[in-house]
Amino acid sequence: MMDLLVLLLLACGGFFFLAGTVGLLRFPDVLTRIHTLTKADNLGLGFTVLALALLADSWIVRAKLVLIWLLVIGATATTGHLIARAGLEARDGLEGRDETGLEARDGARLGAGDH
Amino acid sequence: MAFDVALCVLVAGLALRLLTTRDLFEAVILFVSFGLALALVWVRIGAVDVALAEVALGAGVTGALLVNARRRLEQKAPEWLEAAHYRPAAAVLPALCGAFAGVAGLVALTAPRAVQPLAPRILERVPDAAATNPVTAVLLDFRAYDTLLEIGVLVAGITAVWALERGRPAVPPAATAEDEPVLAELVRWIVPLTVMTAIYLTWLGAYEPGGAFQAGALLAGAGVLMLASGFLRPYAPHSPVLRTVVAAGLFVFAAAALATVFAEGALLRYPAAGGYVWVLAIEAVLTVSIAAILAEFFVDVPSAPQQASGEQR
Amino acid sequence: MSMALHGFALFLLLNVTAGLVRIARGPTAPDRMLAAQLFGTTGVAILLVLAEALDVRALRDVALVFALLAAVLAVAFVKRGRVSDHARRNRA
Amino acid sequence: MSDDVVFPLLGVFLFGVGFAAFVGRRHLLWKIIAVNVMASGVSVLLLTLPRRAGEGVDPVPQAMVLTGIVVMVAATALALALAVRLAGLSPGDGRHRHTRE
Repeated sequence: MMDLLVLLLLACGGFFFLAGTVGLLRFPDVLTRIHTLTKADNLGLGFTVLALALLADSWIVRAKLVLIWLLVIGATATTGHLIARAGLEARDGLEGRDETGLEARDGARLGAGDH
Repeated sequence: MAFDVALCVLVAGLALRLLTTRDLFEAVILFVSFGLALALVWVRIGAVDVALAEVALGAGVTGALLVNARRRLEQKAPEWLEAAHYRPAAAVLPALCGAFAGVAGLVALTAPRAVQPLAPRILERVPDAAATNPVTAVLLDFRAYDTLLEIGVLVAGITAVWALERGRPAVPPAATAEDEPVLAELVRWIVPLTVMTAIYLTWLGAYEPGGAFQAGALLAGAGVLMLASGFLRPYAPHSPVLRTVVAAGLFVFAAAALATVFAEGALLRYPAAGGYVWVLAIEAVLTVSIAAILAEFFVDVPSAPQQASGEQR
Repeated sequence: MSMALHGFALFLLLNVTAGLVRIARGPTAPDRMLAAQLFGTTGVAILLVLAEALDVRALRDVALVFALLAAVLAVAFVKRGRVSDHARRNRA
Repeated sequence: MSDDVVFPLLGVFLFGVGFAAFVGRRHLLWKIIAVNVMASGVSVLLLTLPRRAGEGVDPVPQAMVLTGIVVMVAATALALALAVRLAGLSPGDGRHRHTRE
């Protein structure tokens, strides 16, 4: 019974990892591809961690597994955010932002990007 | 088994691609991935200590160093980012190297099996050593003088880099926390956890995979994170604080070596009773020093002429 | 169960290998960065699965180190450019 | 093919391909990366060849490789600093040149 549950969870994890890879390869641009990192793969890792937590023999191991999962979620959410902005800037050929933190996209197109 | 073959194909493919591509950024990213894949190789071989260090260095310092170097080239000499071709006449060289590697492979595979394997003799003596993790025992007890010299190499390396960057101008104002609130929050969570993990790994090194080099590499990763996100203002190279931290590992290790010569009559032979304490103390200082040296390699040198040309634009 | 775990680890490895094609294809630097990050997440999963399958506790520490440093490369990639932009902006 | 053979073959391959790139590529950064790949190949060989004699990894080569990769990072950092310095001194296309044109 337990084994069946573990296998089921692993299969779910595998599905999401596969979905993440397919998305990374098939989605059209950076901004859509970021979904694979922050959503699909984190969910895949979550199912994997859940399956392994069922197999684990102590609560310390389970706590470590969950900690690792949370760390990865935090790291990917942040890097996803940073990469998304780098992607936007790459797309718009922009290097800086104005002081309000908003992107001066139209200004850049008019060649006023250098202040 | 299938996993090992797939892993080797992955590592070999990564190496081939990263050495033949023409895009420098692609090569940098592939090199980081190569390091992480290599860590899986160490895991499969059973060298967990090496895997720990490889992961910490590959994910933390190495990639950041290369990204940094590439950016500085972009600023100083943009033409370096182009025209990265093979020398046309050199097509014969890879063939020669291939032949050489083939011969080396043949020799490696047909060489007689180790005549006198060291492992059993080491493992036999580990119970008497100052640490029960065989790798730590080798590093800090049986062959501690090797490790002492390796720390010396690290200190020499950072000294040379400082010499190259002599007279580096004041560091420009780094981006601050309010500039990047999401990242700031992550750094506030990750860095304390990393420091805790580094302490845990240093302590664990006496019994299980872990130790000064792994913990130092991990701590350096946290240092790079703080430097890159503007949490840590880089010290000037002549800062006494920085110099003390960088030299502390070598200094304490050398002092311990001298002390054991006088106390026990042999270089780095620890007293029978307190060997464990000696090793732990040395490792703690080494961890901090190694971390400081590795993170200091990352510190950027702002390129002054480039900023001037940016203004002219 | 060990069999299933080994199979799962192999599956994840093949998954990563396919995903790495994105590094080679690009086309932009953020795309490549993203693929490397994906390698990190899957790498953590592989390490955790192997820790259970091979019954080596220390592999969880390797995964922990991996997870702790997952953001460093991306931050170095994004941030250092920003600092010089910032400096330039201040001077302008 | 047992894993006694696969990993040493990988080591030899990495060394060979690294050496080829080291000699064949002109760009200094690729030369630096190539040396790193060669060093990885050597590490793989160091760890896997003695292993054929018995079970488990020999702790001595493991300690050597462990310190070796840390020292390699230091060497890489120094080489990168030199390369960047050189780029600032000599205009060129990334090839190894000593003279100004």
